[in-house]
Amino acid sequence: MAELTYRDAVAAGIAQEMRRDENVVFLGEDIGAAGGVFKATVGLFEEFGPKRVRDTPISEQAILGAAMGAAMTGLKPIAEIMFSDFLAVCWDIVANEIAKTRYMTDGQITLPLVIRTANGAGSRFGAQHSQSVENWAMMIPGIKVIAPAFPADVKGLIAAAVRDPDPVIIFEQKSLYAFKGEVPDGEHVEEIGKAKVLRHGTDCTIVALALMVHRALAAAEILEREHGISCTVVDVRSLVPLDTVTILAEVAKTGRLVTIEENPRLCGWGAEIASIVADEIFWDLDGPIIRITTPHIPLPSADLLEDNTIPSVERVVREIREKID
Amino acid sequence: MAELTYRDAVAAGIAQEMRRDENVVFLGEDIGAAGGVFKATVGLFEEFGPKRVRDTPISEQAILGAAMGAAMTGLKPIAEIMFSDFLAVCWDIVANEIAKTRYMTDGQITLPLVIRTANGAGSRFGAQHSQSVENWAMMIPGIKVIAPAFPADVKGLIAAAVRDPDPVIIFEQKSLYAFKGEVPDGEHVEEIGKAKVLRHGTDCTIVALALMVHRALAAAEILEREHGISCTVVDVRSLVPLDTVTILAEVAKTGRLVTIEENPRLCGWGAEIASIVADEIFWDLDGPIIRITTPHIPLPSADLLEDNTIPSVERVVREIREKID
Amino acid sequence: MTMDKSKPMTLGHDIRLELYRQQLELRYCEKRAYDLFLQNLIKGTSHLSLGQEAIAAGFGVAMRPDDWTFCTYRGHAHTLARGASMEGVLGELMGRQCGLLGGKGGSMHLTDVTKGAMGSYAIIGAHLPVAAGAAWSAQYRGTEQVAVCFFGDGTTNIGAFHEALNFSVIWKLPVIFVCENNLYMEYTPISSVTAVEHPAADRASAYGLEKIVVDGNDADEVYRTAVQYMERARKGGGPALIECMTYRHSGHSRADPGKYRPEGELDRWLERDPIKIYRERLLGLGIVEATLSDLEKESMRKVDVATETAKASPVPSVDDIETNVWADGSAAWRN
Amino acid sequence: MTMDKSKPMTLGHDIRLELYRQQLELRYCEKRAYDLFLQNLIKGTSHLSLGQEAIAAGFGVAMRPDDWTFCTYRGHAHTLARGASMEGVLGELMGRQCGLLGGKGGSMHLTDVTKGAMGSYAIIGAHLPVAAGAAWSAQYRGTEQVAVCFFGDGTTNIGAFHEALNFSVIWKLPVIFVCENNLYMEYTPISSVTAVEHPAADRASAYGLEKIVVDGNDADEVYRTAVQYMERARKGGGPALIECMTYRHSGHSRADPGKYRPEGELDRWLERDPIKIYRERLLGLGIVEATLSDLEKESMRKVDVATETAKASPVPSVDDIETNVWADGSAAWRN
Ligand SMILES: Cc1ncc(C[n+]2csc(CCOP(=O)(O)OP(=O)(O)O)c2C)c(N)n1
Ligand SMILES: Cc1ncc(C[n+]2csc(CCOP(=O)(O)OP(=O)(O)O)c2C)c(N)n1
Ligand SMILES: [Mg+2]
Ligand SMILES: [Mg+2]
Repeated sequence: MAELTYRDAVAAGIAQEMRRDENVVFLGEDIGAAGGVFKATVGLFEEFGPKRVRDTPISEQAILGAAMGAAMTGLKPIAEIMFSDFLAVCWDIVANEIAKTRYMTDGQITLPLVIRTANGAGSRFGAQHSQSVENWAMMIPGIKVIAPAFPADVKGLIAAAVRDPDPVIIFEQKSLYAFKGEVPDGEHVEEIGKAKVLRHGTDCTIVALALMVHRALAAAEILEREHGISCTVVDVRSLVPLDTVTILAEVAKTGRLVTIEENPRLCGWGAEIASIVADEIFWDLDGPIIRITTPHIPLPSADLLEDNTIPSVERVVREIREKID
Repeated sequence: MAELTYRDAVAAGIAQEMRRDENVVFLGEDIGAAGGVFKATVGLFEEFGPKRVRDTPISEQAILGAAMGAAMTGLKPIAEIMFSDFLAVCWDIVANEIAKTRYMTDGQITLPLVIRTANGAGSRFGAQHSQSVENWAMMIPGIKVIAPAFPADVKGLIAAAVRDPDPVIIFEQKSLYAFKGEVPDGEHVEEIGKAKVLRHGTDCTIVALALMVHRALAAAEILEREHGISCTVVDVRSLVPLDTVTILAEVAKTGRLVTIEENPRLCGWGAEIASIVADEIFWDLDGPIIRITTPHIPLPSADLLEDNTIPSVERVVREIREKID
Repeated sequence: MTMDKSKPMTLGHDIRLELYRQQLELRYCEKRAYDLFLQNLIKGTSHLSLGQEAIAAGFGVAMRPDDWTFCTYRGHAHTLARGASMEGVLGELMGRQCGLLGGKGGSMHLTDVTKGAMGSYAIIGAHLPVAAGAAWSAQYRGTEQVAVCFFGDGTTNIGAFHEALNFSVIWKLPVIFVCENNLYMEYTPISSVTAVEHPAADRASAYGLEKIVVDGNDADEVYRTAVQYMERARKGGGPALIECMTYRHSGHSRADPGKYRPEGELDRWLERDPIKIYRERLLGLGIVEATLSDLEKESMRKVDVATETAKASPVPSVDDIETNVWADGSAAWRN
Repeated sequence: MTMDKSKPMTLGHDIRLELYRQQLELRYCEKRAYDLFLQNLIKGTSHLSLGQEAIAAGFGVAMRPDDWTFCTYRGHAHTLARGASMEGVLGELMGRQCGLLGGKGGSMHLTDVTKGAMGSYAIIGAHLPVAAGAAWSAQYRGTEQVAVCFFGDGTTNIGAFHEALNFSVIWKLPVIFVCENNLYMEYTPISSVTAVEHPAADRASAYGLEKIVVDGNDADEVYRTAVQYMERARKGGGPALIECMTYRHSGHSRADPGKYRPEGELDRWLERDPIKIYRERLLGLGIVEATLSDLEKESMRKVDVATETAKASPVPSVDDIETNVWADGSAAWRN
C-alpha cells in the first residue's frame, strides 16, 4: 500500500488503464503538457505521448462529441471537462446524445467512454466554478455516475469506469485533490455500483458522498464521543447504479436516515434516496428523514460565506443532535 | 369565459402582456411568420410586427443569451426554446448565467425574462423530442419554474411570468396543446407559487403536474367510483417557488402521498416533495410514500411503447389500489 | 460553384446506373413513407428527403463499405443509401418489430451499424463533433476509413458546427462535412438568419478550408466531389466542408404543407428534380429507355416488398421497453 | 493590421494623458492585487491583465458613460476602466463587505451596473450572446448605446462565439466584440488548437465582417479603433469584431507560474510593455516628465488608499448568504 493524494490517484488510475489497453485515449483542455489545471494528470503526456494524450481547444461539445464518436468506433476515450460547471456548455452531448444512444439504437451502439470532471466547492471560486452537479447526471437515464471520496476509490473506480462498456461520469471533488490515503499497489479495480459502510452505529444512518463522507465521519466521531449518538456512515460512491441494497439495509437497522449533500437542496440525490426509503422501508423508520444540504442558492465566493454555505461538520453535529434522539 | 385550447391560451397570454407593455418582446425559431411549430404563437407576428416578434437562427445560446442581455438593460423578453430537450444546448445560459447572475452581483442585475418551452411525451417523437425536464430547471437555484395543466393557468401564469422581476421558465406540455378549457375573459393573471387543490378526498393525496394532473383526476374518478378509494388531487403548477403549505396540509389530511411524474424516476420533483413530507410531516403519514414515474429510461418512439412508458390512468389506478388501503 | 474541375473524373455507365438506381430507391421509398402517413400507418413526425436524393446517393455510392455515415432526423435517404434494409427503415417509421431500432428510436434516429450508418441525430449540430470523433478513431487506428456527416443549412448557425469544424481541421481528421442547403430551416428561409450567402461554404475559410459549393441536384457532381475529398481525407489530407445546393419538394416534416414558400419557387426546382435531370442525362448518354424503366420497376418492386414485409411485422412487445439502456441489455439503475 | 487609416484621428494631449492615467491605474491595481495574494489577503483565484492594459484603457476612454461593458474572469481592468471604485474591486477580491458584490461574486464576476460594467463572466463564451442582447435592447429603444464585449483568443473556438457573431450581424446590433489575443489559453498556445492564424479576425468574413487586427499594446491604436467602430455601431452600422494582439506578463491565474512559455518570449513582450511604450511616446510628444511622474504618484496613491479602505472593510456577514437570489431580496424557494 502506497500513500497517494487523491489527485495522484487520478493519474495512477488513468495510467494503469492506458498501459493495459492501447485503445484508451485521453483528451481535454490543458491536460497534456500542462498536466491539468488541478495537476491531476501529471506525467501522462510524458508517458503516453501526444497521440494518446491530447490537448484540445476550448470546445467542450467537440471534446465530448469526439469522445462519443471515438467510443462507438473502437476507442475507449477518457474526456476531461475541467470544472463540472462546464458540463452545462456540452450538456446536450451528455444528456441527449451519450446517454440515449444505446437505447435509441436498441443496443446497436455501445459507448465505452469516461467523462472526468472536477466538482464541488471550497476554493473560493464563486458560483460558476464550485457547483456540485452530480444530480444533473443522476437525473439522466443512460449514464453511470460515480463520485469517489478516497484515493483508493479514485484509482479503482477510474479503472472500473474505463473497463465499463457504458458511459461513466466521474465527479472528482476539487476540495479532496490534496487528500492523502492508502492505495493498493499493483492493479487495482473497484466495482461500480457498490456503497461502502464506513462506520457502524445504532441511532441513525448517515448517507453521504465525496467530501461530505469525510464530514460525516468527523461528525459521527463527535456525536459518539460528546453526545452519545451512534451513527452508521455509508459512502454512496455510485449514484447510478445505486446500491439500494446496502442503503436500505443500513437505514432499516438504525431506523433513521440522514443524507448529507453538497449540492443545493432541490432534487439532490438525497431526495431520491429519501423517497426510496420512505416508500420501501417506511415501516422500519423511527422518525423523520433528515436532509442536510447546501441551501438552494448559487454559491458565494468569499471564504467566510462559502464556508458557511456548504454543510460543515458543526452543522451536521448540530442538526443530528437536534433531530435524532 | 371563453373556451380556448391550451395552445391558443399561450398566444393569448403573450398578446395580453405585449399589449400592456411595449418592452415585452418575443424571440425564437419559427415563432413569427410561421406562428410556431406547435401553432401556439399564431397571430403575434401579425399584431406586433417584426420588431417585437423576432425569428432567430438555430442558435439557442444566442437566443437565451440575447434574452438575458436584453432583460438586464430594460426589455422584458420572452424566449422560446422549441422543445424542452433543446435546453441542453443552451443549458449554460440557463443554469450558469441567467439563474446565478442576480446572486453573484449581489442584486445589481435583475433579469425579468421568460423562457417558454414545449415539454413532454405522447407524440411519438422519440427520446430527443419528448422529455419532461422540469426537474432540470428545478435543480438550479435562481430560476422560477412553472408547468400549467389548464388553458386558464397557461394564460394567467404566462402573464404572471412576464410581470415577474425574476427569470421564469414555463414548461408547456406538448400533449396538452389541443386540450380545451375555460379561460377568463379580459385581463387574467395568476399568482406564481400556488398549488391548486382540484379534488378533495380522504384516503390519499395525489400530487401531480401538467399532463399528469389530468391522469390523476381521471384515476381519482375511477378509484372513487369503482374501488371506494377517495383521493385528493393537487396540481403543483409551480415547482419553484413550491407551495409546500398547500402540499403539506393536503398530505397531512389524508396521511398518504402519491406523486405522479412524467419525468424519468431519478431526482424528479416528486422525490423532492417526498423528502420534504418525510421530514416535516413524518408523524402524519399513515403509510409509505408512493412515486409513480416514467421508468428511468430514455423514451421509446413507437406508439405502443411510448404509451406504456409514461404513467397511464390504468397504472395510477392499479398502483394506488395495490398500495393504498 | 468552385471545385477542381481541371481533370474531370469520367464516370462509367455502371456507376451512373448505380447512382440512378439509388436515387430511385430513395425517391420511391420516401414517397411510400408519405403514403403510409396518409394511411395513418406511420405515427409521429417524419422528415423526407424528396428532391434531395442526389446527395445521399452520390455519397452513398462513393463511400467504402466500412466508411461511416452520420445524419440527421432527415436521414431515411442517407441510411438507405448505405444499404440498410428498406423494411428496416419503413418498419421503424411504422413502429414495428422489424424496424432498425425495434421501434425504440423512430424515424429521427435510424441507425444500421452493420452498414456503417452510425446514427441519425435529432438535435441540431450534435452529430458534427460525433462524426469528428469517429474520424479520430479511424486516424488513430490507421484504418483509412472516412466519416461523412450530413446536415442542413440551418445547422451552420449553431455552436457545435463551429467547434466540430475547428477541431477536425486542427487534428486533420478524415471527416467530410456535407451541408445540404435546401434554402430553409423549418419554415424560415436560411437567408433571413444568416450573415453570409453560403452558410457553410462562406465559412470554410474560418477553418482554413477551401470554399466548395456543388449542385446538390446533380448526382454526378456530388459523386465526383465526394470521391475527390474522401480520397484526400483517407490519405491524411484532412477534412472538407462541402455545400450542396438543393431543395426539398415537400414540407419540413409531416405537419408542414410548406405554405411559406414563394409562389413558383417549388415549380422552378421541380424542373431541376435530380431524378428527372439524371434520367435525361442517361438517355443522352445512350442508355436505352428499357434499361431505365427496368430499373424503375425493380426499385418500385423493392419498395412494395419492403412495405408488405414491414406491414406484416408485429408491433414491438411492451417487454422491450425496459431493455438496452445498458450494455448488459438491462435498464437497471439499482441493485 | 488593417484599419481605416486613411484619415487618422488626431488625439489631443488630454485624451492621451487620460489613456496614460487609465493604464497606470490598471497596472498598479493589478500589481497590488498580486501583492495581496502573496500576503494571503486574497483567497481563491484571480486573473490579472498585466501587460494587456492598453485594451481596457483604450476602450474605457472611448466609451460613453452609458455604454455597456461585458468582460471575463480576467476583468478587473475592464471593470476599473469604466470607473468602478478601486476599493470595490480590491474589496471584492479580498472578500470584504465593501466589495462590488459584497463578497458574493468574487474576482471572476466583478460588476458595477452604475458604471455600465454589466458583469464579468467566468464560463468561456457565454457573455458574447449576452452582450448582443444588451445591444438589441439599445437598438430597440433607440438609445445609441453600444455594448462592448471583451474575451480571449481561446474563446473563439467555443460555440457561443459563433452563435453570437452571426446573431449580431443579422440583427445589425450595436455591439463590438473585442478579442484580446494574448497567444495563450490557460497553458496551451492558441496556435496549437486553432485552424487559422488570427482566431478572431480570420473568422470575421464568416459573418460578413471585415478583418480587423490592431496592436493591443498601443493604447492610441486601440482607442482610435474603438472610437471608429463604436461610432459606426451607434449610427446603426452594426457590429465589429476586433482582434487586439497582446500578451499577459503573468501566468493565467494565481496558481500559474507560466513555465510553458518559450525562453525569451516574455522578455520580448516586456520590451513592448504598453505602459513603457506609451510613456516614451508621451515624452516624445513633448509632455514633460513631471506631468507623467505626477500622474504616476497620484495613481499609486489612489491604489494605496483603496487598499487601505478595502483592508479596513469588515468581512461580510453570514446573514448575507441567503439573500438576493430573487428580486425581492430573498432566497426563498418555498412559501
Ligand atoms: C438544437 C435544436 N434546435 C432546434 C431544433 C428544431 N429543428 C429541427 S429541424 C430544424 C431546421 C433545421 O434546418 P436545416 O439545418 O436547414 O435542415 P433541414 O431540415 O432543412 O434538412 C429545426 C429548427 C432541433 N432539432 N435542435
Ligand atoms: C466553457 C469553459 N471551458 C473552460 C474554461 C476554463 N478556462 C478558463 S480561462 C481559460 C482560457 C481562456 O483563454 P482565452 O480565451 O484566451 O482568455 P485569456 O485567459 O487568455 O484571457 C479556460 C480554458 C471555462 N472557464 N469555461
Ligand atoms: Mg435546410
Ligand atoms: Mg488568451
